[in-house]
Amino acid sequence: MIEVISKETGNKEMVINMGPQHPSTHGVLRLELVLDGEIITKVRPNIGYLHRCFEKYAEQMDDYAKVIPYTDRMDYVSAINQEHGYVIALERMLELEVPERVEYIRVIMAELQRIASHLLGIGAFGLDLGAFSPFLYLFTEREKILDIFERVTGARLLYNYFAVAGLMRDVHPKFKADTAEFVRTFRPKIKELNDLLSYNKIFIQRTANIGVLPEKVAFNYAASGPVLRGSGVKWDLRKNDPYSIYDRFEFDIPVGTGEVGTLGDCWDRYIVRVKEMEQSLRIIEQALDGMPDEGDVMEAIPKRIRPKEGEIYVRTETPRGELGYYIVSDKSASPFRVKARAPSFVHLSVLPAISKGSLIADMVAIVGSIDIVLGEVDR
Amino acid sequence: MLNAVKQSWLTFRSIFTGMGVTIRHFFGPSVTLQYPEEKMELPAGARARLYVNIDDCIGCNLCARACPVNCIDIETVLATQDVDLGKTSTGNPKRFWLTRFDIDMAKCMYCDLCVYPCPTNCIYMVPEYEYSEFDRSNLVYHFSNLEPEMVAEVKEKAEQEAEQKKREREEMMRKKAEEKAKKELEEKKKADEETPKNEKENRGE
Amino acid sequence: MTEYASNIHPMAAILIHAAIPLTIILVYALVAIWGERKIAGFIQDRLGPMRVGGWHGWAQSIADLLKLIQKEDIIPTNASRFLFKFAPFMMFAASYAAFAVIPFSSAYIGSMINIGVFYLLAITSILTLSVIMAGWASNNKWSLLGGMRSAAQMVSYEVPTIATVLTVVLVAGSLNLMTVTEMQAGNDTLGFLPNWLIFQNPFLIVAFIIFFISILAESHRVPFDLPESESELVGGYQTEYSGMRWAMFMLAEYADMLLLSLLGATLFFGGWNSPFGDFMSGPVWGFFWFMLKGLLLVFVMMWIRWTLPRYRVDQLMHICWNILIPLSFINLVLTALWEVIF
Amino acid sequence: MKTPEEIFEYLKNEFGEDALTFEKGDIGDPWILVKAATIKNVSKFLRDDPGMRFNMLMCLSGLHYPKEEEVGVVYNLHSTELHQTINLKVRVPVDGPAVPSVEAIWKTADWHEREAYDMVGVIFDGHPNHKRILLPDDWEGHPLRKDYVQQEFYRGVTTRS
Repeated sequence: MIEVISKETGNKEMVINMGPQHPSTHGVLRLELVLDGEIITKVRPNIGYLHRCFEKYAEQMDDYAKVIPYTDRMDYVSAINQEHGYVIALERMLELEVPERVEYIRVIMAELQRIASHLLGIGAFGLDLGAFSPFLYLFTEREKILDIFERVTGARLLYNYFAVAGLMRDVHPKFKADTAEFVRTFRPKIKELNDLLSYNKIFIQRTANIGVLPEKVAFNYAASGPVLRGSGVKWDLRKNDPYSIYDRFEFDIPVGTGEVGTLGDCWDRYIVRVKEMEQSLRIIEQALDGMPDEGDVMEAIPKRIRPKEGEIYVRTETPRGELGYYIVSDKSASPFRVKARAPSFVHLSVLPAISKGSLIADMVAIVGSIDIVLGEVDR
Repeated sequence: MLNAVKQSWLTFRSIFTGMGVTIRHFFGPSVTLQYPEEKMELPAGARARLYVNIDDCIGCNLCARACPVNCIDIETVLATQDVDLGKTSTGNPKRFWLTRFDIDMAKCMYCDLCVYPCPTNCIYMVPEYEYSEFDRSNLVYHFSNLEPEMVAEVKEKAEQEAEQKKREREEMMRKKAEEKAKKELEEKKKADEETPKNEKENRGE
Repeated sequence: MTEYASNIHPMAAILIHAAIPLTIILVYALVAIWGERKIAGFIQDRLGPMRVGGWHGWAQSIADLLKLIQKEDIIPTNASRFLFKFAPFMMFAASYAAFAVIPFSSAYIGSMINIGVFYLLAITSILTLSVIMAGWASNNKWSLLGGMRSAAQMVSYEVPTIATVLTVVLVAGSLNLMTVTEMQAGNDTLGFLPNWLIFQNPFLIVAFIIFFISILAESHRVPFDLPESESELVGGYQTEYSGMRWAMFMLAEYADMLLLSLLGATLFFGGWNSPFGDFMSGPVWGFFWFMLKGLLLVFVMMWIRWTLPRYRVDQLMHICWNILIPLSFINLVLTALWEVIF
Repeated sequence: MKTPEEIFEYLKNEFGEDALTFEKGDIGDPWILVKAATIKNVSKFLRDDPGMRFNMLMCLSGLHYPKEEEVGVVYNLHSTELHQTINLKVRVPVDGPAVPSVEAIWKTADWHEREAYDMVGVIFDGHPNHKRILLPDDWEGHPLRKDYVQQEFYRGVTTRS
């Protein structure tokens, strides 16, 4: 057993490895915890177990379009959103016009994916705290979204559906009806989730006042997405820096309010996700109304993608936060450099700052509340 | 004190609300599918396994080039002039023997990118997902319908023809070169003949 | 039956006394493990085990048991071998021995000792010891943390458990569980309710709630399943165990759950007494009613298990020392006053 | 809100013309090429100046330019208060790739810089924990360099399948 004497307290400390194989590190994350009793005095995250060389692969590809299936595999829980950012980056580089129908379908798919991703994130968070049933109730709902996706794209997890200035295939004729049906049946489930988990006193006691991330620290660490909004910052790229056609829709940005504890604690981050699902439903409803019925989704896809020399940084709002693609082109057919700025990577680096002084059980809650996907952390 | 009682009451209430939800689900229907007995119906266009309709393939190699993971391996041999391979169902003339068309489904990432460039729509995904194997090499699907002897024969023929063509071309080149040399020689002669004349003329002046 | 056996040989009676609770525990454990998985399944809109044995996978637990028997018995290199091997059996022995004083029916109780309740509470505290043993002997940090948590938890929650049991004993006036059950016979509280202790005294309802929360903690059930909370401590003190030794832990855990539920049924719900007075009473019906009451409590424990998240270790201690213990002692005093006045 | 050109002018007044160059590709975002020695001061100014207020370092990426034999670091900054965006770039020779760390200015640079070191081999002076992040500590080479050759064996295990 490794024991060290703490310089500050003079107590004996224990170093313990949480992961890489641990039930609640959401993949292969290893956290070195320095413990004083059960109190954490230091956290050192160790990553890289799932590194799959996305950036190197992207440079090796002889076509920009061949990178799209690899973007899926970064954050495999929200594949559509990852593709969205990449194709938008290429469209801006090539200065392409995207057909109206394509944009609407993209938004609907991206928002459905956001709900699916949040369902997984919330469910796994509950699971970390010992609530098993909500996880499976939410998975049932997620399956319904995946069914819709399978009918549209042909795949259930890694879609490769978005193409540059188009889509790989048109949606099936019943797509609108399917989605509307899902939206109708999903609303009551959110209420059920609130009854079962969100406002459960035990759950609140486990998550309130834990892992508090103040606004200033959040900005310093460039946190984004629900993590930043949980700290009470009204910041959503869909509103603040609109891409695609998000400026046409009416929706709110839910922010943490410190309703049950301190502003920016685990519960705030959690409830932001729950409320965001409702907003996504609103966007989907509006998009379904506005979606044109006719239009070829594949006509605008360029045969050859050869951007001029230059570089671009494009960021989009994925369920986990701000996903940035920094793409450098050198006039050849393959990208000179593709860097993905993954939100989970950034959020994981906040972990040592917000988990000092908490218990091991809180560590689980904190890791769950920042909702990381290790595929995206390591790329 | 009053606050403690209130908090306890809230705790109990939230616990009972939660238990109400779970007991409703307890008596509700289940969503499980007993897999081998019941199967989920895959929608049209589900991406589960690649299939090649080899009769329609013209050996253009576009799918192999589109594949991000290089799981498609195609080898083609140009058909000799005495053979007519016919046309595909879409009307494209076939010019190549497909001596090898292997797809390694163990490598495939189901991205569908090979499907789009195909000019004859002969490579596509089929909704068949129960094809696990004990040996990874069994996941390499061979789509070429040529027998090994046939492959050898075709290759030999093609080689012969290529050799013949090469010989012909060499012959032609040789002939051309000869002709060219001849011409040059003649021209030189002419020039030679002409030069003295000029010189004479020049001297004459 | 036991008289008949003791006529043959005194040892035979002892063996029969030992065999009856063991059979009940083993059969119950097989059914309860399967039942818990089914209940979990139905609560979560699933089906649970469906394959082994035909109807709703009834033989799943038997198949699991066979598998566990065949599994390799792994002992970590640096484990304290004797303690590591011994801990699971000690744990089971503790909960098994406590069944001796449970009155299963009007005709059967293992041992008719006068200090039944005292014996039961004393013998179950050995459980704590075996959990610490298992956690320490594994030479694994997660196990150690699990073991320490468990020790703290069980020692703490024994206090409110004992205080509430004391409340009942105060009302019943006997430490013998058979006597406690017998005095709950009849059906004339407020004219129609059975004479169960929970209906006889309003403070005993509070006592029951405290008792139920405490036995949840004593038997490591959600929301107090910290010793083995799989999402934090991997498997708690069971992390390094596999095969039959792990199965012993499982068995002991379920036996403990049944023991405490049956104790609750005896103390508050009239034990083997029929809820309909003389109707459907008798030794065999008594056994039926007794097990039904116990299993209903077990069901509620499982229902809670699949509904709630778990508490954190400091909150657990807070609930015990700051709420349950003062409340249970106040309740004890008030019950005593009630008994004196009425 | 300022355009990148205006930000460049603003910075030029502060740091002089030698330290900064304004560059732009045929397409995409422009960037300001900053001398490596001044990047820390420029960053601090960008964060704290009331006209700049770049409170978010969105992304930090390392690049390798094989032709020029240089490595570069790109900083994508954003100001949530003033809604302005600017990209900075630093280029240093590949055989002495030292760039001052901006970890003290934006905490998020900590991991990003470690990744840039890991992948491209840029050395960040003043970084408190200058170690590899994704690859093991004893890995050879920096994979995102264009001339990278993968090592055959890692601790006796072949790296090729």
